[in-house]
Amino acid sequence: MTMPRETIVQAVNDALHTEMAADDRTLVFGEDVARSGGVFRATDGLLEAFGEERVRDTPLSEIAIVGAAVGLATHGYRPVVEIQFSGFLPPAFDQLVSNASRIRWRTRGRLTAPMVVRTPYGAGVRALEHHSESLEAAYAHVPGLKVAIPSTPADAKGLLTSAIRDPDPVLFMEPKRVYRSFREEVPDGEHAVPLGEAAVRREGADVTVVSWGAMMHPTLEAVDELGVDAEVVDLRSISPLDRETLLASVRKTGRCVVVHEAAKSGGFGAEVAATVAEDALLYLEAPIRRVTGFDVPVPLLSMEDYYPPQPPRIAAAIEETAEF
Amino acid sequence: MTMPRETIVQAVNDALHTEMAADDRTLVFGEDVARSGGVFRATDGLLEAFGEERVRDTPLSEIAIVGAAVGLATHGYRPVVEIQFSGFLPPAFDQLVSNASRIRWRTRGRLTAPMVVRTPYGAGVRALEHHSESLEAAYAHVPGLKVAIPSTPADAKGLLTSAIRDPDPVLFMEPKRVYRSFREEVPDGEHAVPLGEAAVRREGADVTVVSWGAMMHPTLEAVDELGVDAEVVDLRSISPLDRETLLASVRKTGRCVVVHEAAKSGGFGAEVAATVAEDALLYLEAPIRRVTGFDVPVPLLSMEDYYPPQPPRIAAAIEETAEF
Amino acid sequence: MDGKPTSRPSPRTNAAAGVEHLSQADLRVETHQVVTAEGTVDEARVPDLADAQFRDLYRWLVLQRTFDERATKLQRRGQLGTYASGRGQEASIVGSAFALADDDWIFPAGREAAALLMHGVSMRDLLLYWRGVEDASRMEGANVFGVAIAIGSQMPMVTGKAWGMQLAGDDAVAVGYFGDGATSTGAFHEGVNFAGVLEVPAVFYCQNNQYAISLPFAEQTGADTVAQKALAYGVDGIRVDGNDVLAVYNAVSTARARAREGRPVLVESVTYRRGAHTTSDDPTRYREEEEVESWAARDPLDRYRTFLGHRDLLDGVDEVAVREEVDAMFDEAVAAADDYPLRDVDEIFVHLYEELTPELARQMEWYRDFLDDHPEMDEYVHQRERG
Amino acid sequence: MDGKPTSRPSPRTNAAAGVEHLSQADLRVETHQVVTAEGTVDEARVPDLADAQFRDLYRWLVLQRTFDERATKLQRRGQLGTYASGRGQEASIVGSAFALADDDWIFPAGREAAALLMHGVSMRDLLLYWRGVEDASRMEGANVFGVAIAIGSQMPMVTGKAWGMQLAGDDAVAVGYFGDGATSTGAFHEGVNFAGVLEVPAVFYCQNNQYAISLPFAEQTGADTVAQKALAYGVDGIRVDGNDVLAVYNAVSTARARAREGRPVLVESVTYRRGAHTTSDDPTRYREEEEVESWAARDPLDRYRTFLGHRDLLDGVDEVAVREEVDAMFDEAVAAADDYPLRDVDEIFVHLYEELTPELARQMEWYRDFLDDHPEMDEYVHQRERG
Ligand SMILES: Cc1ncc(C[n+]2csc(CCOP(=O)(O)OP(=O)(O)O)c2C)c(N)n1
Ligand SMILES: Cc1ncc(C[n+]2csc(CCOP(=O)(O)OP(=O)(O)O)c2C)c(N)n1
Ligand SMILES: [Mg+2]
Ligand SMILES: [Mg+2]
Repeated sequence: MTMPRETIVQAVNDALHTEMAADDRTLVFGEDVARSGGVFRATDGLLEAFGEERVRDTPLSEIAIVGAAVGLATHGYRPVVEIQFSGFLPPAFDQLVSNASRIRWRTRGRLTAPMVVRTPYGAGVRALEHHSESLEAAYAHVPGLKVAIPSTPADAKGLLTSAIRDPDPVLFMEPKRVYRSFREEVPDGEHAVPLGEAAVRREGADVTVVSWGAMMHPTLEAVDELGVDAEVVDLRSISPLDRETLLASVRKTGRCVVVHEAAKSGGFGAEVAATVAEDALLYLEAPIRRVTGFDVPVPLLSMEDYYPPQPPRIAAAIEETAEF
Repeated sequence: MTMPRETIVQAVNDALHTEMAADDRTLVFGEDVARSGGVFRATDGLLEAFGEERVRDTPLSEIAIVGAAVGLATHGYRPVVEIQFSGFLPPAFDQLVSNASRIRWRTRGRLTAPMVVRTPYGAGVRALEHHSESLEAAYAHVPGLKVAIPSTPADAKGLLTSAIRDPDPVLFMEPKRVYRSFREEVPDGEHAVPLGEAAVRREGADVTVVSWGAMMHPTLEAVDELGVDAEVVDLRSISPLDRETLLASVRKTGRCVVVHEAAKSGGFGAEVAATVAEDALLYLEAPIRRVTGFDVPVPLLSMEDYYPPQPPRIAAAIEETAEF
Repeated sequence: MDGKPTSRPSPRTNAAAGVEHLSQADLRVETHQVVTAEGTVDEARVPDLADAQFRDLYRWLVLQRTFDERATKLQRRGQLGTYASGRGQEASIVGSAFALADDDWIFPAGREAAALLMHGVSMRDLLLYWRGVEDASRMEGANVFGVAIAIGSQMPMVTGKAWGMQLAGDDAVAVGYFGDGATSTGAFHEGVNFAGVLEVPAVFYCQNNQYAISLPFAEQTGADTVAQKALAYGVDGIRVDGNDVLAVYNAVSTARARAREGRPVLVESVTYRRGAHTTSDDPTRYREEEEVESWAARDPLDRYRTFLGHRDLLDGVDEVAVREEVDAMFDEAVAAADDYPLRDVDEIFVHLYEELTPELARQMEWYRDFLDDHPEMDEYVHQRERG
Repeated sequence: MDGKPTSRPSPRTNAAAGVEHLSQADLRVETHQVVTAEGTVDEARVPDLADAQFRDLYRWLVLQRTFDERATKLQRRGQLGTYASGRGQEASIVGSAFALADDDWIFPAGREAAALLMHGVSMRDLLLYWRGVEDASRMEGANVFGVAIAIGSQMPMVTGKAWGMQLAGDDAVAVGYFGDGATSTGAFHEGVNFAGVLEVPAVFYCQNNQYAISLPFAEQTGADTVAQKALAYGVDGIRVDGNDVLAVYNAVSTARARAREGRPVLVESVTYRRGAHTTSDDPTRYREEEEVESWAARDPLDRYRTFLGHRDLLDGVDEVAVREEVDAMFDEAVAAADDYPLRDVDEIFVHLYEELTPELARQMEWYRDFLDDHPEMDEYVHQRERG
């Protein structure tokens, strides 16, 4: 198997090409995805390869994009739609909550919504307001909706492939901060990474550090610079959450730090901490620390870098926890 | 001071009457709130008392209701809008996330959005689909938006009063399950209960039980029937969260159970547990248990009662935690 | 010479010369009718149906009315949850569904009992739906979506479904049912606009029953009609007298034929909700009895009976006989609903994903055990109705 | 006799007799013009402005163009964040704002530099906004909201603001600026519809620049014009040649005058975005150079210069002189922006609520200390631009 070296955004593009070729029920639509190939070029070349019937630009209508995907999915298609930035997903929140996540439930499986909503999330690209959001915790709280967030090119391809093949709706949040920041080998052709399985990025004995998506990178940077024997868990899917891997790691290390970019209060780090506090409490030797964005909107670009966890903040929390 | 005995929905109505009389910048609008006085009669009599300029029925437009409230609020008014059921708030999620919660931030305080979105939430009234939701965790995760949830008539009046007077936007979620299920004395005239202050409903030494809104009632029922010396904390506001009261109680009892109606994964119970696991871990003598709705949509009425925490489930969790 | 721009005139307080504006005052919106309220029949417009079909239309009208009456009573006796009746809208409901084919997909809004039954839903399942039994909401055997309780939220799905039908080459259309209130939602707007761009076989069928709970149509929108909203999307609009079943049949037939060619249509059926919004509503709080009576005088069943008389078709559709038949069907459906098997608690877990997630499986197993160990849960858990 | 309804005819495949439909094909939408693309002036329509004002209009046009050019260059040099230029839309931007009063409230969409400057925003603050300095987004001294980056989301706020202005008895209007793309959002629909019901002093001003990033207007909606969307709300619609500054001034003046009387108006200004969507966009991916050139031939500055020549007003508005002046203003604004004080990290905490919540205060204090103790944070935190 050849292993081309790809960035995350190339890996997304690769998965789309591969899955569209493999299953002609797969459709791609959204704002600027066809002619222009997406504002981040994630859908580049799809129009040329698969034609106007399967790759479409849509009006500026997030409600219609997500809602139409549900309708198409119930008719045997596999829509993979793009919401240009996750900051523009809230208008479609109702379609996710009231339709996509419930159509199977409402009809007891007679109608189903195998569909993917792809959206770049997070800060770090010096963009305008509403272009830096990380609201994954709100979406992961919606029963019936799966939420996957890759941190590497290979996982971007593998998780997106699984999301497309999944019989239920998946929100696929892409870490645009690292869309192009590095390349790695990505399996050629079809490549699936199961949803709901975390990856252990570093094995270690002293402290478990949990993160996902864009924050994996500063997290690994911090771990690699510290002299701490940390185990680093990349959740990859936050819904379903891989409790087993998380709990096994914390039971081993007895310490846990969670890192995410979203605001702290009510962020998904709370679910991670609560899971540990419920099912691995007796193993804990230190408080569970959360290293997160602050409880404010992401600042515009002049102050943007102050917002997310940077390696020094992560390192400090890991050190304190390990030494506690 | 006379203390009329009121139900929760009467107390809401009382607060609206009192605050509209006290401040003529206060406006009430929403679907069916004027002529018909609201589907739950929460706005009964306001049209007659304050006239069409200040009390208005609106089109079936949740986006417009919330968005117009922001516009009015920036012009010196104090809109108190009703979203008929919290299941119909998701269409307006974007107005909350992108406008209401950020207008002060975006303009560095030049424009502000003192406004209240009232909405009945939760199951238990044998209603149709989308009439039973408890998505408070998603809203509490939005920086800039406060979220208050009363459990008693006096608090319903007091917290709504504070919400109306608050210089920033407040989502006020009303426990419709207990809208009319009991009466209690409610202070006559103006009555404010500060946002961000929890109430200790029972003092106890052995275990802290945390809840809010509708679930306070089965929680108290469970506690009162058990032979456990439990301390019961009613959060009242989940954003801002009263960390002090919560942590002080857990530091005292060393045990914590959280009860809420929403789905477990990503519910606000996670934030409560995470707060404790971060800042009171060393005091914990037992795992933090969450007693919650299951990770599914609220079933329609034939199975509805299986969904929320009922006293036996709550009692079992408290007992196990206390005896751990 | 100073190049810096500075001045701005004080604003004009009147219209400038020659600025024409587009106003609904200049719009002529016809309302299609076959039989006038007074009973005059426009023969040229009478659809080309067989006598048996004309008679059947009447039976469906009676069925809708009877079903609504019986369901409302059942609710009052505590044997149904909240129920939304179509009283007054029978022609609008029946005439529209009569124009559809079984292969079409219907997205219901709630009041269209006869439309769903005509489309293949069983009466038992419809009752079970109103009893809050999801298990019956499969709408098995019929191309019918779940009821859109979140008003307007179905519209983008209608568009998506129609798009799918077009891609699949189906010879059928997707039909969204909704009320005047739904037209004010963002979902309606985005859904219809997108359908107009895609040119998919979608019919957006609005029953303008003059109210959204307590809000009269005049306050729902500044537009005089729903039909004219079609112009915002470049799709065709049709307005029809919703109390004239033949007119509705014509309108929806026409809309359906156009939609099949990839021209989505917005149909406004002008009618009136004569009953309460639902069984939880008290309409005396917001409207006058005279108004209700004025619409009773435009009763769709009476109107159609006039037509049948006019055509000498009244024999064989004796209302009493039809009602008896429908009553019997209803009794049977209630009995079947009562016999519907009780499901156990697994039901609330197993239908969310194709495969239970580990956490859901854990919750389900825990709950099963808990219920076994805690018979006192029965005090709190009422499967209030069978089914 | 069987009373049970059963049959349903096979559906018709053609239109029924007499079913009239409302179609945009029957709609005549005028486009208001004062000066044609060929330079012919309709004297009767020329607004009644003083010569100084006619000249000033030209200066504003040059200002918008120059500002866009300079800001784009500044961005390329890394001294501005993403920037959205109004190139090609100068008449549409300037003519509209020229018709407003300082007391009016403007809700900007992004490209309207000259409108904001005319309305009182300082050039320094505008630059700082594009540098991502929230502190300057107060739009101090001007009745201007924050820029609606979430497309369409401002519309319900426009309605609410107009409602507030009406309640307060202000003699002014709220004006929403937005593009053709925004008209497809649910927020647009709900906002304008509600304004139509409330009858508030709102002007919805759409610059139809033919594209929403890569999407041409023909695929944004099936409607031939934006103006006709007004009919969906029962409000008036005005369509105007957006490259004809006098026509735009007339149209918005008229809309404003109507809005003041409680008749909201939707104005469509037909123009063209000649540059890239923003500095991050490459328009060659989705449109042909010929199209861009065809609109260059309809240049709004050229058109207005023709008018000025026609009126003998060209003296005193030498384009080179105006450009120099604007360049000087721009240089000054950049210098002022560069001098804008650096804020410390408190800024990101203290503006969310009137009073810091205890948790936010805790986070802020912790962060202050952390930054003090961790100078290595500087490697990660770049206040990339001054301000
Ligand atoms: C999005 C949403 N908002 C509010 C409601 C509450 N509600 C239920 S029915 C209704 C009125 C619907 O009016 P209309 O669309 O005209 O349908 P009708 O009931 O008249 O058939 C309202 C406001 C809802 N179900 N969904
Ligand atoms: C709700 C939302 N969806 C998507 C985007 C991304 N986006 C930014 S500008 C734009 C196109 C806007 O087109 P239009 O409204 O015509 O304004 P124009 O840029 O042409 O002035 C899009 C899709 C956004 N900002 N907001
Ligand atoms: Mg209605
Ligand atoms: Mg545009």
